[in-house]
Amino acid sequence: MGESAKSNGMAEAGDEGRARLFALLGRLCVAAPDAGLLTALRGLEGDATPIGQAVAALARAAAATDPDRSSREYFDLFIGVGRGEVLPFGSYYITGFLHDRPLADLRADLRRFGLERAVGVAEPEDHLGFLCETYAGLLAGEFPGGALAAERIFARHMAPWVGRCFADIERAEVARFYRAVGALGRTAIEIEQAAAALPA
Amino acid sequence: MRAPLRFVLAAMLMLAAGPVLVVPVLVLPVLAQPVTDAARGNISASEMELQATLRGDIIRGRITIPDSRAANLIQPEGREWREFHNVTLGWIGGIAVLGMLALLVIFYLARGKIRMEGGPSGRTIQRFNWFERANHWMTASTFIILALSGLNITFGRYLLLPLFGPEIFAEATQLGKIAHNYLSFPFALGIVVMFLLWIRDNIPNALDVAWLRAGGGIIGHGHPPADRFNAGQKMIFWITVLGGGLVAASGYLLIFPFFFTGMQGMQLALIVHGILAVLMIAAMLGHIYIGTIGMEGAFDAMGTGQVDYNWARAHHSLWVEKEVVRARSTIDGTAKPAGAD
Amino acid sequence: RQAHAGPTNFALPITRVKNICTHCSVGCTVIAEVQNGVWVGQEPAYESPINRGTHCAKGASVRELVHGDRRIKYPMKLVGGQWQRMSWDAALAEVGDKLMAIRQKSGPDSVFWLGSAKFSNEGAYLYRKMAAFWGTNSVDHQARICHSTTVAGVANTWGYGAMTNSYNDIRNAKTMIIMGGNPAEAHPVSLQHLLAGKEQQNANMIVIDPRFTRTAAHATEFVRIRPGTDIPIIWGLLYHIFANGWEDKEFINQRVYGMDDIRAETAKWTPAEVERVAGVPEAQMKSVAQTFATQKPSTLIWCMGATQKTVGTANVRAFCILLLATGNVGAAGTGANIFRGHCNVQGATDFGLDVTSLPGYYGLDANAWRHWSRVWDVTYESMVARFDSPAMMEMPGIPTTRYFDAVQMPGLGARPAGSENYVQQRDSLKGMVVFGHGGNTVTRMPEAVKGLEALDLLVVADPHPTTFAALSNRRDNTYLLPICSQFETSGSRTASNRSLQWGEKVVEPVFESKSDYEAMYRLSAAIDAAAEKRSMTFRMQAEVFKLFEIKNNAPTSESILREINRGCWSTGYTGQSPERLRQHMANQDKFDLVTLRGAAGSEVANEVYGLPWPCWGTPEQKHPGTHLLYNTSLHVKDGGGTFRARFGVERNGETLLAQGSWTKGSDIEDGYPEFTTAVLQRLGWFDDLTAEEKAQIARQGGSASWATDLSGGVTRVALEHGCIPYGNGKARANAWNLPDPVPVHREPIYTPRNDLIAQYPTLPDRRGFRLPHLGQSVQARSPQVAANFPLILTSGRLVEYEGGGEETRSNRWLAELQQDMFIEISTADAASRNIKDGAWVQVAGPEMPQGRWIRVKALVTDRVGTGVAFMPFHFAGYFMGEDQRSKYPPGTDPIVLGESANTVTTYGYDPVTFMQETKVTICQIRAAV
Amino acid sequence: MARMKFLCDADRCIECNACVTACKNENEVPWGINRRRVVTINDGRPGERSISMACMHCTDAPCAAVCPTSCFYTTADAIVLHDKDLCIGCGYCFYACPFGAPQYPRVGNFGGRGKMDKCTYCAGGPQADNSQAEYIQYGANRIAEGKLPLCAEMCSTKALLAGDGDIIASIYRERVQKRGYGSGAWGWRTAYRQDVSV
Ligand SMILES: Nc1nc2c(c(=O)[nH]1)N[C@H]1C(S)=C(S)[C@@H](COP(=O)(O)OP(=O)(O)OC[C@H]3O[C@@H](n4cnc5c(=O)[nH]c(N)nc54)[C@H](O)[C@@H]3O)O[C@H]1N2
Ligand SMILES: Nc1nc2c(c(=O)[nH]1)N[C@H]1C(S)=C(S)[C@@H](COP(=O)(O)OP(=O)(O)OC[C@H]3O[C@@H](n4cnc5c(=O)[nH]c(N)nc54)[C@H](O)[C@@H]3O)O[C@H]1N2
Ligand code: HEM
Ligand code: HEM
Ligand code: SF4
Ligand code: SF4
Ligand code: SF4
Ligand code: SF4
Ligand code: SF4
Ligand SMILES: [Mo]
Repeated sequence: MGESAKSNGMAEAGDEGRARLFALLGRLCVAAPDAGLLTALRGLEGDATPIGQAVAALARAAAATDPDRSSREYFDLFIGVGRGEVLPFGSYYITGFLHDRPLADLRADLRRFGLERAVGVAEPEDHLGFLCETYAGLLAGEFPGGALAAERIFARHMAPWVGRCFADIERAEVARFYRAVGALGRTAIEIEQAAAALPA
Repeated sequence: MRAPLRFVLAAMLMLAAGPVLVVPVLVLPVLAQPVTDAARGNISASEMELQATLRGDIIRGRITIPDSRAANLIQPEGREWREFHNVTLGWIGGIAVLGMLALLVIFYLARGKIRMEGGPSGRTIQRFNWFERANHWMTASTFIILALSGLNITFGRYLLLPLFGPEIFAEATQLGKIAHNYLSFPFALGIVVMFLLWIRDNIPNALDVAWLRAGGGIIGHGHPPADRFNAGQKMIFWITVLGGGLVAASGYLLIFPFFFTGMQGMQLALIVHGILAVLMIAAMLGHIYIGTIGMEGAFDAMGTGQVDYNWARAHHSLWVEKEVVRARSTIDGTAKPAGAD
Repeated sequence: RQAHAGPTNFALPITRVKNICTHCSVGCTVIAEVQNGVWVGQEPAYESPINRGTHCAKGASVRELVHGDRRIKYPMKLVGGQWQRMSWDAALAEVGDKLMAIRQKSGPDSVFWLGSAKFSNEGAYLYRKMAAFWGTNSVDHQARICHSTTVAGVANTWGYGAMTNSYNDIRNAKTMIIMGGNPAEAHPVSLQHLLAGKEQQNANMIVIDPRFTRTAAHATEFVRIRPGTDIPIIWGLLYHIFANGWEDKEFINQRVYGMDDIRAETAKWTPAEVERVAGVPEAQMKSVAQTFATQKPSTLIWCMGATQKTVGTANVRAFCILLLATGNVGAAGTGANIFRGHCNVQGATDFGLDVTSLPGYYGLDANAWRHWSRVWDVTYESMVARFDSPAMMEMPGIPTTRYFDAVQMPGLGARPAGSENYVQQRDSLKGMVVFGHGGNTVTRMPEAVKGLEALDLLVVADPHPTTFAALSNRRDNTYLLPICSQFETSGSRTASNRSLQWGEKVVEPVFESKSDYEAMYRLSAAIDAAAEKRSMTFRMQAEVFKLFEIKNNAPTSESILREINRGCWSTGYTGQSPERLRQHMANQDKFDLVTLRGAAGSEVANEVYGLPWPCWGTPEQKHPGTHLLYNTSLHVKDGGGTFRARFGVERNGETLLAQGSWTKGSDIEDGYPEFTTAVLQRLGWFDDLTAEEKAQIARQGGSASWATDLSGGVTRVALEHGCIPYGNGKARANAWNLPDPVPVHREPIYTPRNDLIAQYPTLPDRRGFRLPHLGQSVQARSPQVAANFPLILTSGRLVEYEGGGEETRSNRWLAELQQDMFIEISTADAASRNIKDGAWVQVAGPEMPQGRWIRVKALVTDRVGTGVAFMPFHFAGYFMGEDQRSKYPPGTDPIVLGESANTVTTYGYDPVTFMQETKVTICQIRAAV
Repeated sequence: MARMKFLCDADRCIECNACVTACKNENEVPWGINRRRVVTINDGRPGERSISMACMHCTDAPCAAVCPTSCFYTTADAIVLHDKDLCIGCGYCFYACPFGAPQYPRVGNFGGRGKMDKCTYCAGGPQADNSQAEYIQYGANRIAEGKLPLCAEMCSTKALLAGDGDIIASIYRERVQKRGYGSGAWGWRTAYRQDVSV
């Protein structure tokens, strides 16, 4: 973890904090927040760092929504009837097609690290939420593979598109609460990317 | 039936290799009808291409995508354009620019700087106001960048590429292209403003004939009378306005590719743009020469806007007279800044 | 977004999976490169003897079917005009409930089951079986609007309704006539064989078509005809053939019944009359006739230009008769090369996805039902109980060309006295379940909209929402079920040449899409649940799926194919086990390009690629399949055959059995009837049956025909004696059971040649398929409207798009190539209307609402002759000027939308099959205002 | 070394657009860029012929001759490629190309064009063979994989021939001899200053 990342308020908490952040992002991208989560989010406080600011904004956004509204928002944003406003899939962002080569690559890496998608999930593994959760799990050491795996997943399967996708969420027409999620995600990715770019 | 056709084809192939000028004359009548393979209604690709090349026609068909340019199957005039760009323009540009430079050097060596007769008087007279000057310099500076970036497109690969290597050269050319595209706007604006500001004083008249006959005083020593602009300057004006206008017009066709015209139009626009540009560059080299090292006192007109009285008298006797009259009336009448008209 | 994937990562292992292109009937093999369950690349399939690595635009783009973002991902329904997502379970529960409500109130016949030629064989068979267990014959698919008239006409002539030879075999032809087909666009890879044949044999390639098509551009001779005059042309050709003695007298004597009746009819078609009616001059007619009859082998290739007609069946019959008269059936390079439509329209037809038949063309009579009840291991009586009445069980259902009429007309219960406007069943249609079918591909769309809006329930099970979802103003009770493509499941499909090809699953179904098998399996369960809720004893799932192996909530395709093998004796679908088909796919490179035979010494030695049916006997008997139908020069065990003896043994004292013609090595050296146990007994061959076979026959009641004998013994014994089980009969030039036993010319319903109506009227009004069928009463309108609609309108295909086009117009590679709906108009007609190439124009037809027009682009071209216009039918999404994009579930709308040709097409049905008339109507075109 | 060429046998080409689509599929070419296209001449009239056209990889390539940044290069197989990193999108190659091969994405200001794109003969670009970077800019490098251009491999009627110029010319010549006619090799005169004589 490099200097600039530190000063951005992200790594104060070290890998653990990052893990928690990505777990949260993952959770919010996999499904809409329930009442409990919203309450917890409202209680968050942020410092003056970009991340802190984004967290504070998220807390405010959580205060301004309720489970019903946020779940409708989630649906319109990610699922939609035919499709949501954002298609949160790596393959789509990278190639313009769903289920394309980047997914094959990702699956190879996941398999290498012994990771698998939960049964009954119809969405492919290059889903934004799945990747964030995976990354979080790797950072936290919950999943096998360790730091090396985390680095690889981030560099190869997230860095090329996740930032753009969060930015799209931030800008999405239907997004209210998720605007803040998008902003937090985008900030987190920018910092991770800056950190990754630093010499080890 | 096919055998004689093949003979014709062979003959044409040989002819094609012959002198370019002779071929069309000889072959066109024979080819007036599309030659078909009568047995199967076939068209011979080779024959069609050859005809198209000779006539400068496009072989065009139907295509399902909306891009109508894609319906051109073979456009032999691309070859002519290549010839123009790589050979003709090179020569014209080279001769015009280098030739002009050479002329100026010779002239300078032969004639040296044209001095003000009797030296500066110390008294000045306002020749161009700030607006005129600002506009001139906007036009002039953008012209120079346009010219350099333009010349780079034509000649850079021969002159600069070997010096700097492909990456740096491409980077520079890319910047040059961006500059060329964007600076075209202030340049074109400048041309328009110049036109509006100075058209009144640049209508050719009888004086110009006399002035020209006298060689403008550059060759000899006497100064033929001239109004605000002498015939030489009028020429620069008209070269700037007309040439610049056409260069700009053709340039805009190029900036918005295929928006206004098709492939042939684009090629023509580039031909016009290229030739006029290099000719203008040559003319401007001359202008710049006179405006700077060529003639003592000239630069001030565009520098400070104040020219020496002696210089003005020598070159623009009629104008000076009028200015003097006007200056008096201005002092008499309501205050009106000099040269504001 | 950047559109770049990066190259295939060669570090990851690549699996090559073979499947079959899901677009047309050519059946090109697709090789998918798969990594980690992702379809990463498509490579040429050089091994396939059919396509040898190649594709057309559609085949080259199939990877997109699995990758595109416009497929439906989740089930959904319309609620108050808005689409809502739901789970499969919830969707199926509601659908099951609504189906049972309709069943309870109006009876099983009030649900229309529209199936698909995109199904695998197994899917098609399963769907037919489900409809049977639901208790209706109103189950149909694209063949109705495609080659139903071919099937009827050809089967009524010589036995089977199928292409007699193969694409590859056309390489042997010396003369080919392509009449009413444009394979360069519709079957592009077939042109590889046609053009190679043309080049290598220096063959004559004659195109007879109203349009100068992409195919015609490669012809040696192009004959431009007025649309709808195929019979005059064929009879005109036969006029010259008979007049000059070019017919094949020996062939006719041995193998054809009733040719003299044809002579009499063709005598009327003098060169002058042909020119008057069809517009072709005598010299050209004569030279084509001579070429076809004397430069043999000759083949006749046809497609929709012949079939989609009020005289479709008659057209097809005339074509067959031309082949028979010149002796061009049953040998290499000859034959009726009927280019079929969708990738599996042949298989779906074979499996009775049809209102008149059970799988294998068994028909609907009690014998047929008994046969299939035995195969399905249920009692005949239990099947009867599923229908409204035994009569309904044997009554052909409502065809897809008329479903909307059946919605709008009352049933018997509410029949107005004396009116013919009723559906001959308890109640009108109330519910419709559509698997894999477009909604813009049936004529008279303004009527279809009304019908759709009147339905109580509409279920669309498809990878795409289809026009059905967007066309009408329905607001509720409309369900979309996401089905995966055939690349996401496995199964066999039968190409046009009757070869079966096995497609392996390339990737798992994307998102929540399910295979047809799973959807049907779970829908059956949902129906059962709804029945249970209503305390009805009616059940489906346990019975329908009784004999199948169920894995992951779906029957396996292998087990379905095995049931097909057990039951489809009539068509020889018994030898093609999943194992044998897989073996063929694995050994594709061993088959000869022209004969399609497996190389000596290989695993598939002497077998024909894809075991084209009939492939007699059990898989273990290793019949090689039948490359060329009715080919007497081979032993039946080697794929030889005769014309079927399916119409009896004699008529009016004349024999219907072949005379002096038999297959090589036959123990009976003459014609013979169909084999039954009785025939075996008469021949003294009964004891050739094994004890086991006899036992099975005894279980079936002691007697059986070759087609109903589940032991296969009758077939086996016949083959052992070198005889074909279906008998050795004559082909019928006169098919006495059809409305026109000898085909006669009948003017199209709407025609600009009203001067010909009196002499060549269409058929009088009548009834059929439970519905009124108007003929002359509609044709009477023609003279009244002709002045307002002076142009003949025909329709057809573009190479880039398939069918209704919802799949292909959603594919960005294909959509880019055809971005606007257009109409082809001749330079003369355009000039007189002041229409420029590429300009917008308006088109109207005589049955469109007054003052309404469709808006399309003009393509000014001499492909069409003066007085004729052509529209592709692949577009939808605009309806008489209304943009319907917003009606699609968001994000699933096809990239390219356009007006549908079928908004303009009009009334007109073939009397035998209710085939729609898409190829000849009238219209007006004007510059757009 | 082989001299790679394209030859479209117009007597076989049926405008099925497989070549066009295969190219899109293989190289993930975006909407609006058509490295290959099919042109039909004499549409609707006897003598109608369709010709599939892409970059012909000319001898003495005009595009290369006029490029202000000299970004073209010719491979050992005589495939004409260009370096997008050096291209300034001036369009000169398009004006000079006799076949309309160069294509431009519409990007940036005015009618501004991005980097020129054209048929690479499925041979990628200047980067390392089959690298991600190469694919992103140029598409597949089938040549490095030992394969031929996919457009030709997938051509429905085998009208489009790709490979060593001498070999495809002899295949074509054989066909013409066999069938007794042929409209010739479209573009060969212009691209290679050569004709396939029979
Ligand atoms: N690209 C593509 N290929 C397809 C399909 C597709 O949708 N797109 N669909 C598949 C299907 S389902 C089918 S059935 C086949 C159909 O394949 P085809 O039948 O070959 O295709 P069409 O274009 O419908 O029509 C064929 C020709 O009939 C001509 N025609 C019109 N009226 C008459 C007439 O009165 N007499 C004669 N002799 N000709 C007439 C038309 O001018 C047209 O050229 O294509 C299959 N292949
Ligand atoms: N005017 C006019 N009309 C015509 C014709 C004409 O020539 N002129 N031709 C007619 C002919 S011949 C035909 S065949 C029809 C064709 O018309 P349709 O069959 O209506 O056309 P398609 O769009 O091909 O419909 C096939 C549907 O199946 C879906 N599908 C694909 N694979 C699967 C699968 O595995 N399972 C399921 N469940 N669905 C799948 C596709 O998404 C698509 O929606 O059009 C007819 N209409
Ligand atoms: C460094 C370059 C230049 C210098 C030093 C220069 C200098 C001058 C001077 C001194 C004058 C005033 C002459 C007078 O007093 O009448 C003048 C006028 C003028 N200049 Fe320039 N100039 C330059 C470039 C240009 C360029 C590039 C253009 C046009 C594209 C241009 C167009 C004109 C015109 C139209 C006039 C007015 C007519 C005339 O005086 O000839 N100048 N310039
Ligand atoms: C309004 C003004 C102008 C516009 C819009 C314009 C635009 C262009 C464009 C679009 C090109 C094509 C190359 C490229 O895309 O970069 C071009 C080329 C060129 N321009 Fe300009 N230009 C303008 C003025 C000038 C002027 C004033 C000059 C010279 C004094 C000039 C000299 C050239 C030259 C030499 C070329 C290269 C021609 C060739 O190599 O064929 N341009 N210009
Ligand atoms: S659409 Fe037909 S011809 Fe084209 S690739 Fe598919 S199967 Fe082959
Ligand atoms: S076809 Fe055009 S782009 Fe290709 S090498 Fe020739 S000139 Fe260059
Ligand atoms: S567009 Fe690019 S490749 Fe073409 S000439 Fe200009 S710089 Fe060269
Ligand atoms: S060679 Fe490759 S890049 Fe060129 S047109 Fe063919 S497929 Fe496209
Ligand atoms: S794939 Fe072949 S036949 Fe089809 S358009 Fe291309 S070159 Fe012509
Ligand atoms: Mo069809």
